[in-house]
Amino acid sequence: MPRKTYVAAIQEALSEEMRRDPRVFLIGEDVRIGVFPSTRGLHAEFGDKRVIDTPISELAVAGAGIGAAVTGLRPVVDLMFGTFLYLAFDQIANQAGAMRYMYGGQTKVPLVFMAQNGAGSSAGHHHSQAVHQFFMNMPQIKVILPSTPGDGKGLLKSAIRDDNPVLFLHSLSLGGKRGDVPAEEYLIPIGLADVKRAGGDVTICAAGPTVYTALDAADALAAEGIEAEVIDLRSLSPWDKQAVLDSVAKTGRFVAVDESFPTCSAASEWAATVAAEAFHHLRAPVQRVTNKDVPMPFSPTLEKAVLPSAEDVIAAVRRTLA
Amino acid sequence: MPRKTYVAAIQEALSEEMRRDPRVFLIGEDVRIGVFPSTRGLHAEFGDKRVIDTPISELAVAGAGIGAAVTGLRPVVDLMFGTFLYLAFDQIANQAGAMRYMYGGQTKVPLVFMAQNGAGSSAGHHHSQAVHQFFMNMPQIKVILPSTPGDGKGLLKSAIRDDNPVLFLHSLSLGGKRGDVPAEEYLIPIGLADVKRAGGDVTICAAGPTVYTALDAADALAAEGIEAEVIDLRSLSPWDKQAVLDSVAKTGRFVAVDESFPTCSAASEWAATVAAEAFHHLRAPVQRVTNKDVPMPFSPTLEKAVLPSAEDVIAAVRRTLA
Amino acid sequence: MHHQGISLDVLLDIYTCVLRIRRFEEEVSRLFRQGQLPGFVHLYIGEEAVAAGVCATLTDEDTIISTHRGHGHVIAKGGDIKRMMAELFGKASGYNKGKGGSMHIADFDIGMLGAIGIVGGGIPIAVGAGLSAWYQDSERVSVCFFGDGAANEGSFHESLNLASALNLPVVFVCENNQYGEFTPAARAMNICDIADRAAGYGIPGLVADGADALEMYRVARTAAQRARDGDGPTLIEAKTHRRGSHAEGEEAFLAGQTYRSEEELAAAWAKDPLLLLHTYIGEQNLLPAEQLETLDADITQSVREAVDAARNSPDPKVESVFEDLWV
Amino acid sequence: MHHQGISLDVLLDIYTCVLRIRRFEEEVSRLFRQGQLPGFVHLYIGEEAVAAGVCATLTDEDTIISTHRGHGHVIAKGGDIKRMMAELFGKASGYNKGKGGSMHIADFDIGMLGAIGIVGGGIPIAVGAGLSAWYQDSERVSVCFFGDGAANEGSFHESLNLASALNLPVVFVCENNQYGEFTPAARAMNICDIADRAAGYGIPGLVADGADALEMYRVARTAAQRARDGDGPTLIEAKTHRRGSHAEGEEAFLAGQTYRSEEELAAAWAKDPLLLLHTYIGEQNLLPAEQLETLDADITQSVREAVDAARNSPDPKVESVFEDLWV
Ligand SMILES: Cc1ncc(C[n+]2csc(CCOP(=O)(O)OP(=O)(O)O)c2C)c(N)n1
Ligand SMILES: Cc1ncc(C[n+]2csc(CCOP(=O)(O)OP(=O)(O)O)c2C)c(N)n1
Ligand SMILES: [Mg+2]
Ligand SMILES: [Mg+2]
Repeated sequence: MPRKTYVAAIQEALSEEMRRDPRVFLIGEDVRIGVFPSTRGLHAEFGDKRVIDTPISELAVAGAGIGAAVTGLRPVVDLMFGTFLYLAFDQIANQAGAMRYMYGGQTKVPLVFMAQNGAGSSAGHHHSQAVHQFFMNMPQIKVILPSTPGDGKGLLKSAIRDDNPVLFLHSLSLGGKRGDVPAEEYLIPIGLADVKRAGGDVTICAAGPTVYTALDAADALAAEGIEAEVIDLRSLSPWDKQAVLDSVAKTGRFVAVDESFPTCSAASEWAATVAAEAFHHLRAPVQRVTNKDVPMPFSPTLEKAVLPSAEDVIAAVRRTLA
Repeated sequence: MPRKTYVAAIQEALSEEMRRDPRVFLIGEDVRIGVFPSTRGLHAEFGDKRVIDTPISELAVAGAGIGAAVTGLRPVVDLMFGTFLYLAFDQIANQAGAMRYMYGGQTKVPLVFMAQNGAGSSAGHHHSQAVHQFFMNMPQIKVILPSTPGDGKGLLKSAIRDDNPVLFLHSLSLGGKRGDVPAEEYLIPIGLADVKRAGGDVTICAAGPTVYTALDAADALAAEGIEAEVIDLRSLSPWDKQAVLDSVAKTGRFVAVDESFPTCSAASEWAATVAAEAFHHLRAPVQRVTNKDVPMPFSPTLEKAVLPSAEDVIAAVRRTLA
Repeated sequence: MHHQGISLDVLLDIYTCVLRIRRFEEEVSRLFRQGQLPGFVHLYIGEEAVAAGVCATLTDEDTIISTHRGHGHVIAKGGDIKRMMAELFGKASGYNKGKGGSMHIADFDIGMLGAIGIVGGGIPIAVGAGLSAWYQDSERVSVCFFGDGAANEGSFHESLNLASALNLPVVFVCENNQYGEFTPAARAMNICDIADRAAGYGIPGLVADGADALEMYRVARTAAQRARDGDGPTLIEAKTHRRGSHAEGEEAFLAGQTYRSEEELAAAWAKDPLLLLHTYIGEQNLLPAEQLETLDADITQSVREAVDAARNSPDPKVESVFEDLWV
Repeated sequence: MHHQGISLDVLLDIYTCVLRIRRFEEEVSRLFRQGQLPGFVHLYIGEEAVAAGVCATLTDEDTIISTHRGHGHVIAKGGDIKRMMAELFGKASGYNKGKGGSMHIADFDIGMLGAIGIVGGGIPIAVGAGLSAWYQDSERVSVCFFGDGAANEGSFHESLNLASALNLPVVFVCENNQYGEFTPAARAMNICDIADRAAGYGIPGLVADGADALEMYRVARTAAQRARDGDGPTLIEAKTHRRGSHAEGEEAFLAGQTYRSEEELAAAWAKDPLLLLHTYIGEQNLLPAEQLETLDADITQSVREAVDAARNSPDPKVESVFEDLWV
């Protein structure tokens, strides 16, 4: 199977879907040149009309995507960094994420917002936050955060074909990661988790970059004979609750690993759900591993200290076994 | 003790603090006339300079508050409805909520953002959302949501005296609620819960309007001999984890009642925390009662159906006793 | 006021529209005062000529986006007052099945893409509708209504600039009724004409008399034609007045305070768009007085029927809260 | 270029400042290319005259707010290059104890209220600093630097309007270097002069030659005086050019693509602000050549010392992640 980088796989999903459906187009700041390689080369193939550079105006660009979506197009709105979504928050939460419902089902909003999520490049707080937890709270938006090139491609293609608004987040820290990407056309359904490592002793639930943190921890634990099951959720909303509950039914132990500030995080949601719905299987308290509860510092030393680490995960697993 | 409405108590906190400290001022849209009675009458007493009407520009007004706070003033920025915070999200999350840390402790941001939270007036999705969960996620912002006039006054006064940014949310649906407000000066510390009803069978954790939902449920349950302890968190960040854990240690059962969309909600946080830190006391799965997972509809019938109800809470309590 | 270049048919349509909005809003005001309507309602009385004049230049293919003060826009775009009234009552037969209410009415079948309760929140969406028209090589025009207050939101700025940068067929119609809630525009901005802001985006900015439906029509027609011709967006500022409350029942908010003088209100009433048009039609003998009277009676009757129908409609079923979520 | 009304002392200060920024940034460029600096750095080379000219009109009480391209603003406001360099290395002795980095440097002691990595994110904060000055009846002026790209953000619009509505002592300095990342300003907006947008807020909008530090000084002095006199805000547009990458190492982003021509770059270099000032001083015989050379040597030396000190500083302690959170 061809091996590609995470960003190249995203680019491939975009170009394939743009070829397939003339209503699909890309709009955002510097999508022509491609600040991230995820959009690079598309302008050469699709031209000015389908790869649209905009002024630096996140609110209007997001809203323009919505307006285009409700009038027959299928926009992919690239908002670059997750934190820039804050400037478009109203359009996403109040408009895209409610329109169909608010208008009594009169319209649909087939739209993908795309942005890079999380930290890992020592760029300081303004360029290093994970934002998925905010959008998971919104009832009418789907949220995706893939961890591998293959998942990224298959999920972005599904997102583009979905008739609902989808926030497709890709992790900056995984941009250069390589992985298998099938040569033939394929889709990965939104809402389906992937067990990235099987194990019977503890369930570790992760998404995006924390999948690797979890896998590293699982490797280290395996050396001691502790077999962790690592579930990569891939889709955060809707999420594959059943896969997690089934795993916990088997292991009786649960660790949520999430790159985000701790309070009201995805980890909180996963842990609360497991505690509510798999309580009788639990043999130990649920554990959460997230960022430390501080803004994201710049220095690589500090940034590393704030992000969830394999050591943190190992410690959490040990707590479930104590 | 004098009885006042919730909004009158807020107004009183503002006027007392403005009298006490000339650096305190109020800025926002229509704060002179007072769209909510919470700011009414202040202009007459304090004049144009300390009660500042602004254009409809949430982002700039929030940012102006920040700039004023780091240069010696203590602004109270009234952003009217919680959903309008979405327009100022960048200034709150990226700036106010990180500045001190990002600048290595060089500055402080003594600032109160104030807004009405939640639903209850059949105003439709754009005016009926609870937003506290978003700001609880931010590491350097305090979040308050009082349920009574007395708590509202005491907490707002503490917020204004706090040297950190505080989001003070007041519930529109509680605006006209009356309660005791001590005549003498008092403060309520941020981060301290209040047990609004004692009981040994189940712990119900709530804030703002859901405190009443919980109390109504508790009354109904008491008729059957089930004694619920109702904890009003009052402060959502920081929150009084210990009070909740202590209660669960006693009751072994936990229900979180939160007016917000369910995923990554405050209820998720409370439930996850209890499941992690009071696991061995739990005799039943933790339960969450939140809004149904849909945007907020307009029709009073539908709005009521979406909001957490006493029946929902009773059902959740029963699940913990099953 | 004059009707040069405007056919009698169009004139009658415009007049009918102004009148229908007026009668509808008067009824809504009564209903609200009687406590029959949930939520907030923001009425368009005094501003009818803007929507009527502008929308008369549009086809069913063209789209509009509206605001919290949106009933007039719905009617002007050809909306069904029965379905709108039912929505105001929160009924299942309403435009949005009771899920939207006064601030969120939409009728996608006639290009009314929705009212938006967030001030300025609709402007970017209108740019997107314009983008679609351009993308699809359609002659469609996207019209966006918003207030003077909204012109101070970041969304206004970003949207006008974006539409200009991409040269999109959008007509921005700023309804300058001199107030955002209780704050006079003169306190919220240091300029007389919001239309002047157009220069900052390199697009035409036109001031029009929002009390004169025929002037609104002519100005909007020029702007719409410009958009259809591929020459890009226009900002139209309609000078207008809202006659009543910001939101019905504002007395409760004001608690005895005032924010505009009796003289100011009287001056505004003196330029009543309905009266101006009625007088002009009479003076010019354009339509027989009886026709106008019958029209009024018919409209009044249809509004009453809408109220009756709405009242007698069922509430939405509780189960319907879970409908209309995903496609 | 001329120095009418500018004392020799001020001229020397300005020259020193331009030179210090240049040498600092050249060194940062080298360090980045050698892989010695974490994160991103956006250099100010070619734009030095803007910060130097503007900040020479300010006192220590006056405040500035800066952007992702902020090193020059820190230096011009009198910042310590040692502490800045240490911050770029992410060291504990840095301005922000390693918590900020290139895009977030602040020095509150000298009124440098911080660089902001969000485009346009600093503009509202500068309005707030102006609001403080007004509230406290101080003569303080708040200056805000931002780019041409930022002028398309909603924050620009809301902030200028708010400052105008409240008549605050703010000087908005738009550094129009013709690009936002790789997008030419001409594609992002359909106007030639961003200064024209000032009319939309009822404030003066001035265009200045950003390559001419003395012109920048004079224009900024007028605007600052206006602010101090209680006459409200001004928008200054400095026409300038960035000579290097948007962010250092942009070749990686470009992957062989180009976004500006060699001719354009050459034309920009021909208006090098350092060279222009140096030549003018020489032609006018204002300062002895040796003095300028010594100055350059001293500055170069101090930059080197800053690098050495930064390299030899300890990393922040891991425990310090939990410090500086709450007051
Ligand atoms: C973002 C946002 N801020 C504030 C409000 C509250 N609000 C509702 S209507 C209104 C005034 C709007 O003024 P304008 O745009 O002039 O419209 P008008 O009501 O005069 O028609 C305000 C401030 C809101 N709905 N949305
Ligand atoms: C809100 C936001 N959008 C996008 C970016 C990414 N970004 C960083 S710098 C930049 C260009 C800014 O252009 P301009 O304001 O002209 O400043 P310049 O870099 O030219 O000095 C962009 C788009 C950002 N940091 N913040
Ligand atoms: Mg208005
Ligand atoms: Mg630029």
